[in-house]
Amino acid sequence: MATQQSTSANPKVNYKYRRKKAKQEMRQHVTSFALMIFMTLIAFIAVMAGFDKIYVYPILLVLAAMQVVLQLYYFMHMSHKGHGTVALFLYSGVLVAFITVLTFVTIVWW
Amino acid sequence: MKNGLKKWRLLSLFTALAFILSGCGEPFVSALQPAGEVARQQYNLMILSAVIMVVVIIVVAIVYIIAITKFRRSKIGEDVIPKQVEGSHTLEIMWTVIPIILVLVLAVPTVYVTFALADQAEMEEVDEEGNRTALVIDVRANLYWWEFAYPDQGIVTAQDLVVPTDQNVYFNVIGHDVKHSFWIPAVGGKIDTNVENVNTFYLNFDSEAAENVDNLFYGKCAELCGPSHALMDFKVQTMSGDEFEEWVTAMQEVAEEEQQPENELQARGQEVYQDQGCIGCHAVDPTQQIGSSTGPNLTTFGERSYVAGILDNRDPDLSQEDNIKDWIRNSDSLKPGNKMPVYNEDDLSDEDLDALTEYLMSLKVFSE
Amino acid sequence: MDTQEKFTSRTWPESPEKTTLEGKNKFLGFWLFLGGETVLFASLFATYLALKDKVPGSDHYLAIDMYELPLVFIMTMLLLTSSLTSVYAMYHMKNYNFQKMKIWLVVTIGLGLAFLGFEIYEFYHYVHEYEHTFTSSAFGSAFYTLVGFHGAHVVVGLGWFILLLIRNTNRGLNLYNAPKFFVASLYWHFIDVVWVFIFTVVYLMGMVG
Amino acid sequence: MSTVAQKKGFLAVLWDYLTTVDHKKIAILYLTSGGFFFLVGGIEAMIIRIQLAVPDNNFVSAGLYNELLTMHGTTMIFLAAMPLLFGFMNAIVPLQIGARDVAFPFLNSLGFWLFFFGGVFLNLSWFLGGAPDAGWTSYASLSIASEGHGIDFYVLGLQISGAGTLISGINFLVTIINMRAPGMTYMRMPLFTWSTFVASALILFAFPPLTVGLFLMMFDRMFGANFFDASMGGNTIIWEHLFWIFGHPEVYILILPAFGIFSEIFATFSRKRLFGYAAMVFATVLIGFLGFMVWAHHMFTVGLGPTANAIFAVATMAIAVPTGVKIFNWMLTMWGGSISFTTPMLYAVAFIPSFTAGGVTGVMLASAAADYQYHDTYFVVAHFHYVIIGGVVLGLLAGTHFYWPKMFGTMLNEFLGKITFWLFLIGFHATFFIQHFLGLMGMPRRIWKFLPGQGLDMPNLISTVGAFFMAVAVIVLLVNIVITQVKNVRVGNDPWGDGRTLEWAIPSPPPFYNFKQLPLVRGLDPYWIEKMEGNTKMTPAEPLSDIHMPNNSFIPFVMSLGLFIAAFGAMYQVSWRASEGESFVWALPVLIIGMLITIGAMAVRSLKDDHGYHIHKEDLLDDEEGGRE
Ligand code: HEA
Ligand code: HEA
Ligand SMILES: [Cu+2]
Repeated sequence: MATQQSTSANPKVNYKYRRKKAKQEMRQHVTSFALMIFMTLIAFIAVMAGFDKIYVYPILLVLAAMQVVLQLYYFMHMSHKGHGTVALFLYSGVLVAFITVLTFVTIVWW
Repeated sequence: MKNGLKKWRLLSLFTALAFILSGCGEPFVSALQPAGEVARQQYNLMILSAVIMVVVIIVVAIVYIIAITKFRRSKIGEDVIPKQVEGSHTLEIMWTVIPIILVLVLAVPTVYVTFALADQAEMEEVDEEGNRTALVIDVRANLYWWEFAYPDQGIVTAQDLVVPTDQNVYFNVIGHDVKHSFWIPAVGGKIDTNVENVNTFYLNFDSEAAENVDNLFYGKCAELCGPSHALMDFKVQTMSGDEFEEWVTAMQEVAEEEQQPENELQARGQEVYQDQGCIGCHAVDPTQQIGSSTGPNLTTFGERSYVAGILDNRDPDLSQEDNIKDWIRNSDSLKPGNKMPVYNEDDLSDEDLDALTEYLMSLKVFSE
Repeated sequence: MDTQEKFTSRTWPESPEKTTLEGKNKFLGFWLFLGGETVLFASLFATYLALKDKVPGSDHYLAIDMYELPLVFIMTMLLLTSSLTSVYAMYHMKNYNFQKMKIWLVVTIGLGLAFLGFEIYEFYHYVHEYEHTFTSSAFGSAFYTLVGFHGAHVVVGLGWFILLLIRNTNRGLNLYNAPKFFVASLYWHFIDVVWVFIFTVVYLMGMVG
Repeated sequence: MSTVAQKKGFLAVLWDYLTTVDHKKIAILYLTSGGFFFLVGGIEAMIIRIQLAVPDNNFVSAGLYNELLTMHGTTMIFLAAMPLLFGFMNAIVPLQIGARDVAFPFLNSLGFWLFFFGGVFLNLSWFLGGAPDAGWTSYASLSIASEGHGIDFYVLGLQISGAGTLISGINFLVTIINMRAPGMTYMRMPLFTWSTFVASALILFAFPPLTVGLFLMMFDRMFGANFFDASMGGNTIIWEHLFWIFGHPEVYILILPAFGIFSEIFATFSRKRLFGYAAMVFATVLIGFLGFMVWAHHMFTVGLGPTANAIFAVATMAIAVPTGVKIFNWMLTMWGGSISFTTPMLYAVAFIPSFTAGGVTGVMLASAAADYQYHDTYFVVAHFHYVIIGGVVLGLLAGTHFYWPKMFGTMLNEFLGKITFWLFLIGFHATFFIQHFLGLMGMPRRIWKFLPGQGLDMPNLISTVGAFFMAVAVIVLLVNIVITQVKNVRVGNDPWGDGRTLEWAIPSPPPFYNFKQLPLVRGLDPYWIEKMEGNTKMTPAEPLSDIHMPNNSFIPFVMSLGLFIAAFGAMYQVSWRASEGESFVWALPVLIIGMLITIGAMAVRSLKDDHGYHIHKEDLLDDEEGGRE
């Protein structure tokens, strides 16, 4: 069954171009890594600085969400083509996850 | 005209349904014969939803019966190839919108009643002296028995809940060992007695309905709690507000005056009660061990309608005496898994049992 | 075409992980699994949040008394960096550079091991300094379960990488094992995603109060 | 490997089934073991009904009764209904989408064996000191307090079989997404495939909360954690939420595939395209989606507060709308069609009013304030048996008759089939209709006995009599199966004559590679389209060429066996529960050995390449008959 798909839709002449693209992408990855480190730092600093939690909580959560987006879309390549189904299921999971956490912090008391 | 006819039909459906249902069950346990405001609101909701459901079923039944009678192959012919219809937008919109409307008709009163029954503002009200005006009862569910404490009155009872009629009674419920659920079917829906938190709700006992059932409703545990879950029954004695005040006073007084045995047998029984250690679990003073006893408080034991919630003292074939003895000798087989030790002849001679029974039957507070 | 066919860096397909049907299936199936894992961790987070600081007596330490941010910061850096190194490994995989891929994977494993070491130290510290154990309170159970599940994922991820390396060192890349490497690296990133929430929700928010 | 039919010895057949990765054989495995567990659960139900036939009965003891009711619910849901549905999914879905197998044949086998060993483990509790006794919902305070190992069996058994279910769910998803034949777009997939797809998605998101809940309970009971111990800060409501976040989607995991089976049957035996196909697909997806928003309707009386109760009440009622769309579309499929009342069709026809009755009582339950009265009474028991038996079990029985020829190549006897049908239908309504009233009259559920004098005697007796009708019906079905297999009259590819979907285009049973050449799909109901154009076969979408097949493997069996062994170790190492005074020195080693077996098997799997094999073109040409093994 493995043989049904042909190996390379891209002809091999594209080799140079592919290499370049990959390099570029790798540079992007390094940038997103730098961003992640930066956001982590901000998060830790925000906590160390001792602001009130109504300010710190949202900042922390937004930073975490942004980091995760970077992980998913760059490190895990969800920005590439052919991830439609993946995104559908991942976001369904995120939705269920969100509802679960929401109920546990609201209607499970004490 | 047509509209009026429809209304009339719907109304008659309502009454017919209510009539049929009210024929069901015994008035002291049946949710179909509501005996209080709370149960009545819930009952109305039940009838409303049942009517909607009957309408749904009738509509479905009509389409259904026509479809399966008109389009049988035996009628149409063996070789007919029906038209391959894809669907119909009009129809589909119709059977989306109509159910939405029906659901809304049910949803609005549901939300309303749900909030109404959760309204406990009255519980906070106090009179000039800062005393709470509403009656509050703390219910503590234990493996197979119920404790009812009246915190504002400083008294406690078990197995037989005593309440005044025609006023809201507020309940704080908690489970002592595992989770149970507190349910008096005729008077209102249940509420769980969780182990980690107190739940609060109210009921209202209707005096007329109460008279109908000789002032005795059945209550049950509605959450699986172990082998004898089925037998974790309790009874509700209702009385008028004034009578209830008297009852409370009588209860409070028992604590003050030393109860004197009336005869020798009772005196002997009282001794047995002490010696056998019954007193360790079962207080006979309604102001003692509130919320901490390991067994039901027996102050009013002689007045109870049932022994252990399940042996009927009003049963013509068996006397209260028989029930008590049966329980003490066979508690384990009568209520499997309960926490009370079994007393056989070696632990407790027949004579002692007679005396003990006599003593227990004498534990009365409020009977003339 | 054979899955064991030898390639050159020129004939190597652009998305080796998704070139065969098996690879495609594995790729999708694994992503779906990660969708399920999301819910799994959500349940653990939710449980932790419901039980945070729920202790039987006032002599028990609470989150704010215990957590040590510098330690957590180091652990975060280690895991974030290991995410980048595994990206490097995949970069070389796509370039058909097996040697470099292996090197970066080894680096990743090293960082993961360091992370684990710190985590073990951290747990040890809580147990001995604060008597905060798995059985000491509901809070303890929830904390160690959540963070421990993540730790277990790290262990599995490391074991997976190691097994793949051992098995394939002498074989080089082909279309049979490329999806396996790819999927393992997805798993590694997911572990990092979970950690982002752990350091945010458990440690940082725990320290804020 | 020869495809010529040959007689094999018993051991060879056994080995074949132990190692098979063929979805059709795995389907048969699911069907037999699910069927077996259905009988077990049914016998438990019969004992329950006998105990409740008369007031104050002592046919079984209180403790035993609780074990019976727990095992009845657990067995029926996890070990009977779901596996039976998996059986049909395995047998039919790959054929319906024109695939040669599922996406992960190895995992398919692993999923089955995990389920099987989990189920066996759970049921061994009967012989090893007592079954679980805290209800199938196993609410935390009681299940933590429960003595003995019953609950441990529940926790570990479900954990193992749950892992199998999750694996199978992912497998079906990938199969349906990636393995469709050329031309089989999403909106041309048969409804059974669609409902399998949605149900699998529900499995993917609903099982992890159960897994977590079971882990927490396992940690509490076996490793001293305190999640549910209120005195240590724990909270039992967490279990209730986790269980129902799983539990409610679970009921749709059960009903959606049954809906799928019925959709196929209505279209087939009305000789008509499914009415409103697109709406049906949309409704299925919507039901699946809403299924995650409503779980707290099982917890109305817990004390979540009126806001939560109101939100969940309204959300629950919303599910009536898409379900109604389906009911009406099925009726309109029959409308204007040419209905032939075969046994499967009888079940389908009976399903509509039965399920509607059960569904509308569900909406009544959703009315939160009224549910304070219904909750934990026989009204609820009546509701869910109406939806489960009136929906799922009727669906399974219909599927059994409908797909039997495709799976086994023989037709079940129609006359006996109809006898089963009528007995079962009558018995079902007799048993459960009256239970609505029992509940309203004040009979709580899960009670070992009821006392006389509360007006409950007669209705309970009627209910018990009804259950006996069902039992007889099941026995007739068993007889039918035996007779059919003994007679062994073979049938062709489209035995019902009105087949519409791809599975009817190939021999019954299909050859082990399913399709010699993958078919070209030109629309909804592809085989019907070809038939209407006078073709007897599907147009192939590819030239005849070698077919790649996976190898059989014994590893899934070993991996599951390892977990099975480890579970015993995990359970008996709790000697620290000193109160029981038991101590098993062998427990920890057994736990370790079991885990090593599993991990070892996994390592073998990943270290040893398995590239499968090819069937050569020439052999395929020879294999005219389609060769059954
Ligand atoms: C296959 C299984 C299955 C299915 C399909 C359903 C379907 C539904 N269920 Fe049920 N349910 C169970 C299995 C199932 N349930 C089980 C096992 C329990 C008990 C668990 C336990 O405690 O042990 C339970 C318990 C249960 C409760 C909790 C009761 C309690 O414990 O107090 C509730 C409450 O809301 C509920 C509601 C519903 C609703 C609204 C639907 C809806 O999906 C029904 C929708 C269908 C229809 C409504 C009919 C067709 C529609 C029309 C013809 C359109 C027009 C209709 C209207 C306008 C109303 N169910
Ligand atoms: C798929 C799910 C499913 C199915 C099919 C059934 C089927 C049946 N169930 Fe139920 N049931 C549940 C799921 C299911 N059930 C659940 C989840 C609970 C809740 C448990 C809990 O509270 O925790 C429950 C609870 C439950 C109760 C309530 C117990 C209580 O609360 O105390 C009752 C009582 O009447 C009952 C009865 C029945 C009956 C009579 C059948 C019948 O339809 C059974 C029909 C089958 C047979 C009769 C089998 C016949 C077999 C033979 C005749 C043997 C032949 C043998 C050989 C040849 C070896 N079930
Ligand atoms: Cu539900």
